[in-house]
Amino acid sequence: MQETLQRRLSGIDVNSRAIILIGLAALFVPQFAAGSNLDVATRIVLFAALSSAWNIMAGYAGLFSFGHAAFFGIGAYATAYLLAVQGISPVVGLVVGAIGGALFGLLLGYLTFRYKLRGAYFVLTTFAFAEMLYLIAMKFSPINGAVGLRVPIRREESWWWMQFAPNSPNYFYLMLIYLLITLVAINMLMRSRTGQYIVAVRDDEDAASALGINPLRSRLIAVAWSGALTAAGGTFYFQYLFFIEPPLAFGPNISVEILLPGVIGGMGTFWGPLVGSGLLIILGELTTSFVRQPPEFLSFLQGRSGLDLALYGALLIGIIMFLPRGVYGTLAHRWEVRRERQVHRAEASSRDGMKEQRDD
Amino acid sequence: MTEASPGSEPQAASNGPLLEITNVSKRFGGLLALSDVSFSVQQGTIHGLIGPNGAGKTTLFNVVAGTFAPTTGKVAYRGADITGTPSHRMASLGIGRTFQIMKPFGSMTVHENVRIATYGRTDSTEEASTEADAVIAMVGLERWRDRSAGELPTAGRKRLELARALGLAPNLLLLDEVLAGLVPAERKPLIDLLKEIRSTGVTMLLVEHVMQAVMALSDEIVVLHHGQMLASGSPRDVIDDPRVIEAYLGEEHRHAEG
Amino acid sequence: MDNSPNVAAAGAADDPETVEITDSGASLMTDAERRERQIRRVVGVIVAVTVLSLNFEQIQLLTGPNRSVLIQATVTGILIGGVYGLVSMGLTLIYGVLHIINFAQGALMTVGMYSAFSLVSRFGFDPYATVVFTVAFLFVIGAIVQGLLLNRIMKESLEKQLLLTLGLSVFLENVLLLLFSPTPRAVQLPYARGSTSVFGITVEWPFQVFGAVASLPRTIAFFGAMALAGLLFLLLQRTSLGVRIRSVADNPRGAALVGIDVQRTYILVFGLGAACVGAAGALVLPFLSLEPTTGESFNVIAFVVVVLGGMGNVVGAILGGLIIGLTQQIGGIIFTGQSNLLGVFVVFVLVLFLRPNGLLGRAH
Amino acid sequence: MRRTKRSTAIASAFVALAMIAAACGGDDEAAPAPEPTPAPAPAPEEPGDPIAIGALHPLTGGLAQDGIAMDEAAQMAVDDINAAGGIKSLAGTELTLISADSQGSPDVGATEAQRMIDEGVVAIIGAYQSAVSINVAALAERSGVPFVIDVTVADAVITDESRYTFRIQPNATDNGVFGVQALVEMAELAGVEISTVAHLYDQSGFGTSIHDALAAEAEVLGIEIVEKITYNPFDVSDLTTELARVEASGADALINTGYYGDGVLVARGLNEVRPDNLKVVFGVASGAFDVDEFPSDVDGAGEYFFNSNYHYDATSARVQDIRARYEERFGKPMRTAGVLAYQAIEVIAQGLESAGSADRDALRDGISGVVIDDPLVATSGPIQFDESGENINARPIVMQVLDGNIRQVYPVNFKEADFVFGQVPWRD
Repeated sequence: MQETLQRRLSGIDVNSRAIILIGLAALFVPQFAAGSNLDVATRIVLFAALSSAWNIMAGYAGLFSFGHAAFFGIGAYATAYLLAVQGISPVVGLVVGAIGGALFGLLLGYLTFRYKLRGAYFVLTTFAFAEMLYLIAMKFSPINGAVGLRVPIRREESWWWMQFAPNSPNYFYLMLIYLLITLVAINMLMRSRTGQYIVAVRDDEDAASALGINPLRSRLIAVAWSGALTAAGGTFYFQYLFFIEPPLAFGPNISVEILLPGVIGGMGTFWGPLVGSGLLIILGELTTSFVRQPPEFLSFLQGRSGLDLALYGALLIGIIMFLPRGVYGTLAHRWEVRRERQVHRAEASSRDGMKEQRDD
Repeated sequence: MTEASPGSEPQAASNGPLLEITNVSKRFGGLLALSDVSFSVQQGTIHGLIGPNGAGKTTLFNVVAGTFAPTTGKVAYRGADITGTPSHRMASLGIGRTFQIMKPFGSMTVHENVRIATYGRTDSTEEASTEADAVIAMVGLERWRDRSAGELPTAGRKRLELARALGLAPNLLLLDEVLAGLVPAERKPLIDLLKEIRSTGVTMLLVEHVMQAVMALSDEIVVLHHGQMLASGSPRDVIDDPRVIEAYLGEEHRHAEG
Repeated sequence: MDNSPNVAAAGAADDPETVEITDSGASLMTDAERRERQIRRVVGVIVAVTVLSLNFEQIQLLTGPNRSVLIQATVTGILIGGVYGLVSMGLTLIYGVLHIINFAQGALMTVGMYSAFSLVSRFGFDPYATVVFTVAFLFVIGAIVQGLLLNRIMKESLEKQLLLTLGLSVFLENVLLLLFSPTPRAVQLPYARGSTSVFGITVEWPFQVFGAVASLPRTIAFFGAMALAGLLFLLLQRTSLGVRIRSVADNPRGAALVGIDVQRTYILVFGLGAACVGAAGALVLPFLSLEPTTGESFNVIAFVVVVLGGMGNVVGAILGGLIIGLTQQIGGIIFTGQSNLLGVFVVFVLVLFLRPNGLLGRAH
Repeated sequence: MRRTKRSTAIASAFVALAMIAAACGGDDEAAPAPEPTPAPAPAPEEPGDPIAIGALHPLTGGLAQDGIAMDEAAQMAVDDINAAGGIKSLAGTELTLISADSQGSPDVGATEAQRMIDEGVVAIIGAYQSAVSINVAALAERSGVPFVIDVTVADAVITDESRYTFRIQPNATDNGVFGVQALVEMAELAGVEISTVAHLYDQSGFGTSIHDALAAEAEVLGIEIVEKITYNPFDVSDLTTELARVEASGADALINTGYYGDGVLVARGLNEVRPDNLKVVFGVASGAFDVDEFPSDVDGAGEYFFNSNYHYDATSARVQDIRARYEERFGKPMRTAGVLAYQAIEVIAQGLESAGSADRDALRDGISGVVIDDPLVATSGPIQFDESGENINARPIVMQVLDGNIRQVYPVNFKEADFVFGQVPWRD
């Protein structure tokens, strides 16, 4: 019995096993973190998922988006409109938002491919699209324009309405489900043939086309997945926050908040966004509480506005300067290099006649 | 993404040439890069395309490979017009190509690089892996199988270019200066490899600077000069053609022979 | 029989660098056809948008007694457009040579504004006299940023560099917040409402043009921006320093081969780019109120202007600035009820799609 | 110094727990509790542990200046109450303030509010930005923790279902409605005809909601809004064209709703465009026209500008005393936002007095029954909350820039100076 399980597990790839482990471990988080700490954990999980979704485009497909707020906002507003205006469950909003995000992704992906916008031009196009949605949302009366929409408060807890008592661990579990689904989806996509085509197109579009890969198709798949998963995050965020307004949905800050964990953790790595999200949010909490209660000799800093964000900016500069592959990316790369060197050495020694080593 | 293996396609016009280039011209802005080029490539042969720098070889190569469309003229493959077919469709027709500037997928291993190509031939990932290994063995990259493609030395990258194109099991192989940038000691095994590939029935169109290799390999040669066809025929005919010697070969030929 | 253009053409085609540009993948069109089609499409879109948005009331607005609004929008658009041009000049210079999208450009401008403000409020400087200092100060800051930070990641991807400047912008803005608090500041121009005599012509401020007004500080900012743009242009075109910068922009490896210190040129260029917003900061201070986030609002506009004018094109930046200034102002009265930035973004996206090298840009 | 150290709070919470445990243990074993009595618990004779109140404001970020001032004012209110003998109905139990930084962001705000609730605050004041307040209000409603809004005008913070959310200041609708009413009343008093207005306002939720209320009321009053122009206060650098539109519209009055920087642009731009038609410039909840620095920042270009806004009552002796002490203690003038934070703490203290208990639900009932007869902010009567938690007497008052000073001018009971109607600085 145990053997079978082991064999079954070994058939699952490393990432899937890690996802299962993380999922299991995370089930116990609410046991240890309550109240505001659980809130922090919830935010870590949410932004890990959002940034992972962003990573499909920016990391794996090489399409650096500086306007992911567009997808996020579409998801948030689809849910908000259906729930707050039409009284329809956020579960429906989730699906509608995800489809909307995917469709918007297809549009963006097609236009940028058609007009060959790369590098800086691609970055600026994504930014411009998010800004345009922001400006339109500000004046769009069906979604209450600049004033925004809020979640109608219910008296009872409900998964169907995605609403629970404040402080309920269910919010955490909701985000955890979102994260796990996102990770499984990304893992499946990137391990599939399609996923490898996406990476091939990123590495060299011409070479990939010469091997029969339709670069537009690969790109569109990546952008649609990224858009749909990010939009789903918008749904959960709205349910968690109870309120949405254009700056919270489409603002440039949202785009930056989505991309930073991926960049800090390591773009194009599976675990980078998770590591980055945990690191950024925990560091943010620490600097905030540091400024709130600095040690005695730094007490003049107490309550000085700007200090924590200045530290944050300096930290970002530092990480990009010294860990250009991101925290996880750099570690993973070092490990990879070391392993390759070992393989190399083993090969060299095996060629030197120590053949029995290989037979082990 | 790619269709069934080229072997399964009906051999349309099987007694005609495999590749037929008819009156191809290409204009970049006001400048004429190719002017009225026509020739054909027979199944199972190696066709060399030579000419001095700036003769239009690469332009012609790119027109054939579908990188861009000619301004006028037509490219036919197995009797079917493929002018301006997007390059990713070429692969499914059984046309593979290499790049002059090598383009490995730097984030993947050698095996994964080749597997991207063999994926197109089968639905099973395992089969694709096996096929990839066979190709890797053929080009002699076994030792590098699990190394990152970005780490390969130049000669290895050339072989990887070739391996990926072979991974498509092509009918026609378009080779863009596969020998350039190699030291003579590295050329020899690669030339042998190309001969071996020909022996499996693959047709090749070879753009090359290295004369020695072209002479040794080609069944037919086309010489381009200033975007126009200067001469064509067997290596002997071409090398004896006084216009070719005058326009192009003179120095380089002596150099190569010497 | 052969003629040399053919050689050149074939040569260009054989050069892999050049092939990249014309590498059109799937497309069957020639470049000329494509350009023509695109131009036709741009014109079509502009006409359609204009026709759709001009309902009767607005046509009346443009022709009736309210014509002065249109004139005012034009005057304001040109004046503010000059400032946009100045802010964008630095950005385009940095992009053109370093290929860095500098998100800290706005924050650097705020640094310039606060340094000018300090000189005015502490030492009683004339606001315009501070230009000399802010230009020098921002040049030094820019040079330090490039020398200490960006030069070390010049080989990294565009995104890494962009994010570093983003971090820098967060850092600078919050250091300003720490030093100056968020209280809005403003400086006074004591002579803003007097009259000026130039060549015997006396001008009363604010100056009246066809029923529109141009205030002294905005007029000074405009002409100051034009003068500085001219200086920068001369510097790039007529001096050996300019030759050095341009050669590094065209081909850093080649420049290094002929003995140009590329790293030092980068430092110089970032310094110059920062100095531009230093000047802009001092010039706009007399008519804006100042907070640590003031410069940031120019960031977005500057990106649009830079793309419109062609990335790396200094003259294009000025032209782009004027166009965006006018688009914003006139768009604001045509698209009533919409944010006047929406028109700017529509122009931005159209340019990105249809003329990504900008109005004056060349393929590079 | 200013804030209770977190560790101290945790330590005291532990001590409290230990004491409660000890007390319960003793009681329970000696005599099991009798059946619960419906009568209110008798006031304890000994003061208990300090009662914690949470203050959530943007202490960092662009709006930190007001946020910090509000936090300081709240601390001062707590100190004043303690100095006056604490909560009398709880035998002089003292108050303590737990401060938190929302960073101006709704999710951080919610996390911090949750943290304070975990730490045992009986009520929360805050939160300045509407997005943060809406979020905290939702949390407060669902957690059953009273939330007293010091500053946030957005209507949406309070809904018909609100039970635990209270607001002292007028909301956006009241600001818009009473603002345009005041304009009409003052015009009548001055004998100046105002029949058309142009509204120039910030495009965000703040300006939009005020515009909607103002426009509806203007229609009722028979005033025509001949031009409405929006702008983004965060990226606007020139309003000349917008002001040219105001001139072209021929409006009698210009109403402006916005923040500081854009208010400065309005004043300067008006003195350049010099619209002949305008008889009066009237702010409705303008963030500039009633700020002390405004007249000198625009160098006289703001003279005669009105602003209808929620404001501290400068005529109240108590306000004068508090502002003087604040300025002495913190070295800067106390602005309306600070006075409102002080007022919010007073409301909670009053609620505690009448509840006679630090229980959150009892406190909610206490606050909803509060009547404060001598409010620090200008209102039309005592501070009293309706069912949903809005202050029924919340009113904006009108201030005017006169000789470079901000003066309260209307209604008469708040009058510091007589208003001058029908004047603009560019026409002498």
